[in-house]
Amino acid sequence: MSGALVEIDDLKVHFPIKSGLFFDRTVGHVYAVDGVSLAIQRGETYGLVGESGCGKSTLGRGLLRLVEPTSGGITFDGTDVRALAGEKLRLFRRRMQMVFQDPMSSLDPRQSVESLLTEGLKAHGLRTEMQQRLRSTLDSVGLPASALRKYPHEFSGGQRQRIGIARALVLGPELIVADEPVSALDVSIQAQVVNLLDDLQESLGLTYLVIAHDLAVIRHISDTIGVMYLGALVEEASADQLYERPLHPYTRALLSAVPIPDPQVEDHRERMLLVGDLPSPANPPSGCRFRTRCPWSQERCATSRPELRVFDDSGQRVACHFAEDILSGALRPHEVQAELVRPEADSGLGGELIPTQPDLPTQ
Amino acid sequence: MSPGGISALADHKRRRIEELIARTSEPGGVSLLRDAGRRLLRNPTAIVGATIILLFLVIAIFAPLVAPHDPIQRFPELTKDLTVDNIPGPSAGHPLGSDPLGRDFASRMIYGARQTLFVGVLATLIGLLIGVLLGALAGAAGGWVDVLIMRLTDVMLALPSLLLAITLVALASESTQWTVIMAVAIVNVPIFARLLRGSMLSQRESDHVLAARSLGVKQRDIVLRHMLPNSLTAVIVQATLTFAVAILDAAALSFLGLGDPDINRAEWGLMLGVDGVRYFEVRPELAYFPALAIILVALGFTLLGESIREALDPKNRR
Amino acid sequence: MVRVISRRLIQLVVTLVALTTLVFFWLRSLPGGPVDALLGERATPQTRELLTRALGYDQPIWVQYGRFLKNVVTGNFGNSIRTGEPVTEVISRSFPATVELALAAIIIAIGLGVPLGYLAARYRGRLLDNATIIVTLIGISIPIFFLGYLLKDWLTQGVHVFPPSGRISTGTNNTEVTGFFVLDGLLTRELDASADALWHLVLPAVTLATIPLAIIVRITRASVLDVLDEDYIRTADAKGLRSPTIRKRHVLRNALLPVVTIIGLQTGALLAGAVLTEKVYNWGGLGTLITDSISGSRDYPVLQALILLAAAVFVVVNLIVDLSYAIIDPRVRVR
Amino acid sequence: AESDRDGGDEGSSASGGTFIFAGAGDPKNFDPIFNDDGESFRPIRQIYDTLVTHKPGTAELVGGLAESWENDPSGKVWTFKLRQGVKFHDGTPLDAAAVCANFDRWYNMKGEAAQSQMIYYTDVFGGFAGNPDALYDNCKAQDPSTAVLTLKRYKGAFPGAFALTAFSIASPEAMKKYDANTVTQNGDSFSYSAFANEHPTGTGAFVFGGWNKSTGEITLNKNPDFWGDKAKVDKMIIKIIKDENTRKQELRAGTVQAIDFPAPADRKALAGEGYKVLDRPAFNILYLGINQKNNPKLKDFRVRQAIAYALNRAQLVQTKGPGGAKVADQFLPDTVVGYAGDVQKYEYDVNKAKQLLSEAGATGLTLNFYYPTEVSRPYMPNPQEIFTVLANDLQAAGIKVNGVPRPWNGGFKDDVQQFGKHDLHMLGWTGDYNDPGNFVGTFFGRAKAEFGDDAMTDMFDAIGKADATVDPAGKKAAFEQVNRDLAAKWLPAVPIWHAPPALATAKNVEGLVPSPLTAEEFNTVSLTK
Amino acid sequence: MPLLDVRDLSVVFQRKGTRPVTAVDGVSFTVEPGQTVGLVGESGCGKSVTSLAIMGLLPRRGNKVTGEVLFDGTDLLRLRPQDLRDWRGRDIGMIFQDPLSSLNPVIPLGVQVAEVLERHQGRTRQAALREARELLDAVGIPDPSRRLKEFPHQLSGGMRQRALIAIALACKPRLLIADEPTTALDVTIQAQILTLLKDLVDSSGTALVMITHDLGVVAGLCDTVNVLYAGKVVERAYRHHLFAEPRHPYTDGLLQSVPRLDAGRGERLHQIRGSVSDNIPWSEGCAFAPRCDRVVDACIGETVPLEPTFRGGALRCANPVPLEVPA
Ligand SMILES: Nc1ncnc2c1ncn2[C@@H]1O[C@H](COP(=O)(O)OP(=O)(O)OP(=O)(O)O)[C@@H](O)[C@H]1O
Ligand SMILES: Nc1ncnc2c1ncn2[C@@H]1O[C@H](COP(=O)(O)OP(=O)(O)OP(=O)(O)O)[C@@H](O)[C@H]1O
Ligand SMILES: [Mg+2]
Ligand SMILES: [Mg+2]
Ligand code: NI
Repeated sequence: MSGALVEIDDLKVHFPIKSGLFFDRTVGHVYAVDGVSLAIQRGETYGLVGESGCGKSTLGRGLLRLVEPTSGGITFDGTDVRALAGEKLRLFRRRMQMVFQDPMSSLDPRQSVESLLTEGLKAHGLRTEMQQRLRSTLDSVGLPASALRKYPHEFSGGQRQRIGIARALVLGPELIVADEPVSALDVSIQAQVVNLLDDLQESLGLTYLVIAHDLAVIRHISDTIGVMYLGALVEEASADQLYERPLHPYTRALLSAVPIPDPQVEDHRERMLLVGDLPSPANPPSGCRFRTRCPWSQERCATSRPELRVFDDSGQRVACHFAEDILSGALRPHEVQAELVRPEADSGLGGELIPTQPDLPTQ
Repeated sequence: MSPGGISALADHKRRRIEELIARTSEPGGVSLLRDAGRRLLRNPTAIVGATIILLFLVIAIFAPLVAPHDPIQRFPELTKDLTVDNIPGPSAGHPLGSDPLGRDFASRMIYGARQTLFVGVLATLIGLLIGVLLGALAGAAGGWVDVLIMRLTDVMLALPSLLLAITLVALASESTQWTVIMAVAIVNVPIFARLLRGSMLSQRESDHVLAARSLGVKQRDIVLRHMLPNSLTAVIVQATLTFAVAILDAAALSFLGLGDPDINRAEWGLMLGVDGVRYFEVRPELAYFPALAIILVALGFTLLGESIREALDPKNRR
Repeated sequence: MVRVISRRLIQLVVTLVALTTLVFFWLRSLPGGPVDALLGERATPQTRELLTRALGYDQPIWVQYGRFLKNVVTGNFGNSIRTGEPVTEVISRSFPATVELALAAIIIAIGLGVPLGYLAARYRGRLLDNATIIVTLIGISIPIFFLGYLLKDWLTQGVHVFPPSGRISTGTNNTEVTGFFVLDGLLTRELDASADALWHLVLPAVTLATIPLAIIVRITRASVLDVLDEDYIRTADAKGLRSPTIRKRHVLRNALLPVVTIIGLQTGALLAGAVLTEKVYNWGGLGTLITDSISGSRDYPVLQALILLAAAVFVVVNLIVDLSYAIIDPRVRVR
Repeated sequence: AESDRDGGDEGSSASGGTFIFAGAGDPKNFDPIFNDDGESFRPIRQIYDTLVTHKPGTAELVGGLAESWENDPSGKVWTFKLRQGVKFHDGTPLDAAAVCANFDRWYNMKGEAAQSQMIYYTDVFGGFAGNPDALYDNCKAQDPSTAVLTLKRYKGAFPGAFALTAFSIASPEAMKKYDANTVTQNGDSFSYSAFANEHPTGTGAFVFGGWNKSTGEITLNKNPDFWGDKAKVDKMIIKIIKDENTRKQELRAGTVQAIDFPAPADRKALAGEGYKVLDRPAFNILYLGINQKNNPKLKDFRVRQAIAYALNRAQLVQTKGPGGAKVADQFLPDTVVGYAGDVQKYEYDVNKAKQLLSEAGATGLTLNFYYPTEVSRPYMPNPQEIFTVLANDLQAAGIKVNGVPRPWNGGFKDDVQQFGKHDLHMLGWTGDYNDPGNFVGTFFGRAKAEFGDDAMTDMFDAIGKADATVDPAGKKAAFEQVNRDLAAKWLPAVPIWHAPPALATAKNVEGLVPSPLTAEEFNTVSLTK
Repeated sequence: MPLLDVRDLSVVFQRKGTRPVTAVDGVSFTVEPGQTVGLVGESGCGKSVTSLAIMGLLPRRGNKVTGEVLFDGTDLLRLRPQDLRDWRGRDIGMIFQDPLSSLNPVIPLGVQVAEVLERHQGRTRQAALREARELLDAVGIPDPSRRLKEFPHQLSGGMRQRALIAIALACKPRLLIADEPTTALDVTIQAQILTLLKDLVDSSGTALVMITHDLGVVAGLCDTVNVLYAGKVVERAYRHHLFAEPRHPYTDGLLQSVPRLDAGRGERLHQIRGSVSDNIPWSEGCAFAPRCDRVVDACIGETVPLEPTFRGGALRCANPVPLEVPA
């Protein structure tokens, strides 16, 4: 049981921004995912971190073909996922499942837990083993059988997330993409879900792609971690390696920004504070995407976009022209002027006048 | 660390905890709809609205039992003294007296519930049906189907409702009760269609639809089982409110002389818009009673609709 | 800005063309039609035939459509069947009447509705609030022609508080400048005429205002309550601002945003309501024109033009509302 | 200056002031020949005069612009002796040449647009120059005060038809100046000349003052040079108020002094409050038409009789009849020549009806009864109510009625008069002048889709013959027989009622004489107080 | 004398037809001038309600507030509403969680900052705007003169939060209450904001009440920490003590259940059983009892008092985690 289960090659997902005089024309793109290549080994957990809006979810969804990728390749266990279509794709979905961030909105409020769980089974013609699958799945996520008759809103957040996991599990998938599985949960509940995911991986041999913005959680559960910034991977390394030796300036900043619940550590930590905000993915900076906030940025960064390259034989990959110089201290950080970033709402959606809809009844 | 938690406690203490927790948690198996229903039942506004509607419904259904007479029969004792400027008032056997044709006014009022609700309900339902079909098609299919349907509703929405209804009646090649019902119904089609489509579109982007897609659920099932049911609530609220408007529109058409031409039909809008206005001075009751009935029914539906909307509003969920 | 406007106007034109074409072909397929409408009981087959030829109905339908389209493009909607006047004239004469009425109504509706809605929200749950809710509910539920009748019966008969109908007293020699009688009186210094016109305006405007008023009250109330729940009101409170400042600067401004939209939508209700109100008060506007040109006479040329006008007005008013929304709400940006 | 009448009335009946009359509908224009409806004729009648006119309040003919007239024995040549010293409003004199100019204008009218709008002319004169059916031959001014009109054939409609308002005499000068003959088609209707719209010029008691369309007011000013009784008021305004209720309310509010067509239901109340409700003498008829084409059973005379027996017309008149309505037993009001006092009457008798039906083997008969909506006519103030009552009566006699409502202009006239889709229908007629041909001739003089009665040739012949009788006595007798036979032998339709429309005026209005033809002249009206 | 002395503060929500909810149940804590005090707890434990009650910002109807909130000796709860307005914004500033919805969307940023100066310091609009510019500059908003005319939606989340801080600190209040000021922000931005807050508080001597559910935030910032559970303070301690030797099983569980970036990874996380809603009313014993690993019979049926600890903190537990005997 080894080798890559999933290989993503130069995946791009661009969302068109539409506007037009009469018929909508595409006036630009949101470069949500812009050339990501990675491989997830069978049985391992691949963790993806990055700031909000950097394209983590889109990558996960693109992988599952829940949004249509613009270009690039996806290979799942030797199958070219992008070539699948129609019924073939639908049946293939059984092998890769998704767990969503918000356990409330991802569960149809109108359906009982039972119908939520059986829906996938029915869709794949697994009616015969339904009861038994249901029971074993519920069991494995630690929900009582009595939960079947209840509705999602009657559960607590943690339990709901278990239902979401159960829904993914019931089909017996090989890959689970978990998009922020714990970030909506209470602190005391997070651990339950993290442990559950761990246990399930162990007992079922699952492969995970876990997406989160909480580096501590990611580090805890992942074998390999990819750090995303503005639609691209900037660094990839094993969990320990990344913590020990962050190469990319952004990774460094991220690591130093995570608060640690220990006053001893906090008081003596050296902080590397980033200036400014994440630029808009609709209008990314030229060259290195991080250069606007990078204290080590050089002229070259503005013109050439660094490739994600293998750094050394540890397998660590980084997308920075000057990773070696920064590591060695040859390159000194400099002052960065904050650039003002307009929030997306102002550039994308807010562009068009919202028309009043005469949908209200009048006498 | 000592594992075990409450199972390590003395029995009575453990039971006490379980009891207390049970008290705060809800009984299982309550869907959101039922929950909303419960909230609805606790709302006095809803109760008032529902009571009014129920009352009229009962009258409508049991009209033949409640009404003292046939609503279209002309009675010799009423026509005896009847002239255009003298319409007999209450008398024994005719509690509300006569209508302008010597028919029993009380019976007409009672049967009026039937006809009026019939017109309102049918107009609403037909509008709802067509609107939902169009909206669902647009919302589910997207693409040029969506564009086409939306442009169509644009054209319809370019005219205010009553104007559209008037135009439709004027454009109909004949005038019957169905002309009126259809005109009033069609007016509501774009409203329902847009409501449903908008809601479907937002459903389409929602996580639970995405989840269903990732499960490999068939597109048809996604539309029918996820998108549609979750979008319908808004439509249902709108439908309840539309009843009132439909009845009022029908009455307005009658007033304009474009309503149901068959004045034998005891329909409040017709009674008010035709007889009520014409014989207002001779017998104002001919206007007051149907008007009051219309106001009450419209009020009932509006109250109910507003309370349903309130009950379904997630903001009000405890 | 220009883009948005031109986009909407192009949409409007397309809608109107679709509408005209639809109506044109629909009308030709109907029984009756202009020949019937033009002839009284005294029509003989001979006149009928003459008329059919005179109107060109013996020609193929596309020839008729081509001629019709050509006329429409040049702004010629033909002549009214009922009065024989050019349709454009009939309409441009009636238009100011309706606008005057609708403006008066909307002024009443806003002027009364916004404060009432605001007060209801402010004194939520109290007597004023409950009374307002009930009255507005009844306002929405009452057939407005009936309300018009009642008002007229109570206030113009017996006690002649208001005149029963019309826009101005019969025989008043008012000079028409704009067609808005109240305004004309002021412009030409015929103050009597202006006052008289205003006096005639009161009852119809009140009748027509009922429904928009009720809706505006309800929307204002709901919107104020919504705004009061907003986080930024809490921020304003946390700043220690005085209540009147908060009300004026923070609550009202935000609460009125949805009201603006509603006002746009109410043009529809006003147009529809005008049909009923104008009939009740013999108000010589578009509403009367619509009923006159349908009921009995089937004056399709007028009707056709009216449909287009109503659609255009509705769309344009909503465009204006949208644009003003963009001005008062900085979140909506017009590109 | 008019001194003849002021003696009798209390105090200062005299006059002056503005008389406001509320009419029920818009006029089209003021060129008499292009109009055919009462609302246009009302102002036209005040502005113009006809050669022959009616004695106020009756349908009796008296001299108008012609002091006298004469028909030669062939019935083809009419000689008019014109009144002396009459001037048009533009100052040109009315003479024989002017009269003939009018006749010539009509006959020689060019263009389908104009011709198609001359409804009365086509009806009475049969057609235009170039049409072999045209009646008109020539008109000669024998001397300035004698006009001689020569027709190609005799026509029974004359001299009554000379009194038609459509044939009012207009100033040739003004017509030329204002281009009266130009009628252009525009869209689905027509544009008229400046003469028709702004400068109508006649000889009448009132001079056209203007038409304010935005307030719906037609202003007529007193003609100080009128040849007859000069108007007592200085000014008259015809205010158009379509809603009967509003007309009444305006009358009550004192903002108008007289209203046309008060709602039947308001008569009593108005009278009680001191307003004068004036009934016009009946000059109309409402009938239940029977179309024999679609249902063969209706060809059976007994079935038609059964229908007549089934109708309780007396009750209809009582419950739904406006003011002075009377049950009609023939198709003419009794003031018209040819009215027969002794026609067979069909008194209400359900059993008789049932019996006749079963005799004819027509039990369980189902009939499509077409009735108009969106219309109110003087003879039919409320068609839906009348239909309901009639249908009710028929049902009671065992005839199943399938009511088919059709908008008046949106299909009723087409379906009934052109296509004959119906079995039964309701329609009526207001007479134009005192001539039986104008009633029965119009209805039953020839085969019509309305009645589907192609086989009743003896009826057509009888009426045609009666109409062609030149001798007045013979004509009267012939039409009396026609009326008897219509009731007893043919029964192509069932007459329902004569229902005169009313007028109501304020207390201070004097001298308004209601006309059976709804052709009131307002020069006699004065305002007291 | 403490700057803020909250004594036995309780808030009960009672709406028609629903069971009363005791959101805050006898909370007491003090804030010394210049001190930073943390209020930590999970969602729904009453943190926000506590802060709103202190500020008198709870909805006017449907709740009952009891206890005392002594600010500089004045009981804020007893002040007339209009008098309280004089204190708010001037003596106490507040920052909220969601910076977008907390700013008025239709009013330019400048006015929103300036109006608080106009209100409390009697500045004219012109002067206030000038000062607002400096304030925006001080909180690190680039190009502040232009921002003055802009609207909240034109700024990114971090910038909005900075603007809110500028508003709260405009009048140099003696106390700042920050209710989860960084929860809606990304980590890198959170670090910026926390640093900024810390600097500002340090430089101005303003006392800070920091409300958060993130123990990491508290660890770097607060002098004293109050841990809330189900509306009550269950443990209070100086931060070094709290993190080194948590006494309450809840605090202990919480600390162990969150993965630490710096700790070795791989081993299973400690988990607290049940969910936040598995509570029993405090009147029936310890609310945490159903989820507690250390529950003993004494936890149920008797009220558990908040007792001072010898280290200057306080603890509400019948069976606290024993102190480790120093080796
Ligand atoms: N359907 C869509 N259409 C247009 N733009 C989209 C769509 N989905 C996502 N985006 C945009 O793509 C970018 C990346 O979004 P994505 O949801 O992948 O980010 P994320 O890293 O998951 O952020 P978060 O942590 O907030 O979930 C964002 O700018 C987002 O606005
Ligand atoms: N207006 C209100 N009416 C009724 N109950 C309320 C109201 N506001 C808050 N509550 C209840 O009070 C309790 C405490 O809420 P509070 O907002 O203080 O929690 P919190 O600790 O701030 O949580 P979070 O981390 O989610 O912000 C909750 O159970 C909540 O349901
Ligand atoms: Mg995401
Ligand atoms: Mg909170
Ligand atoms: Ni433990």
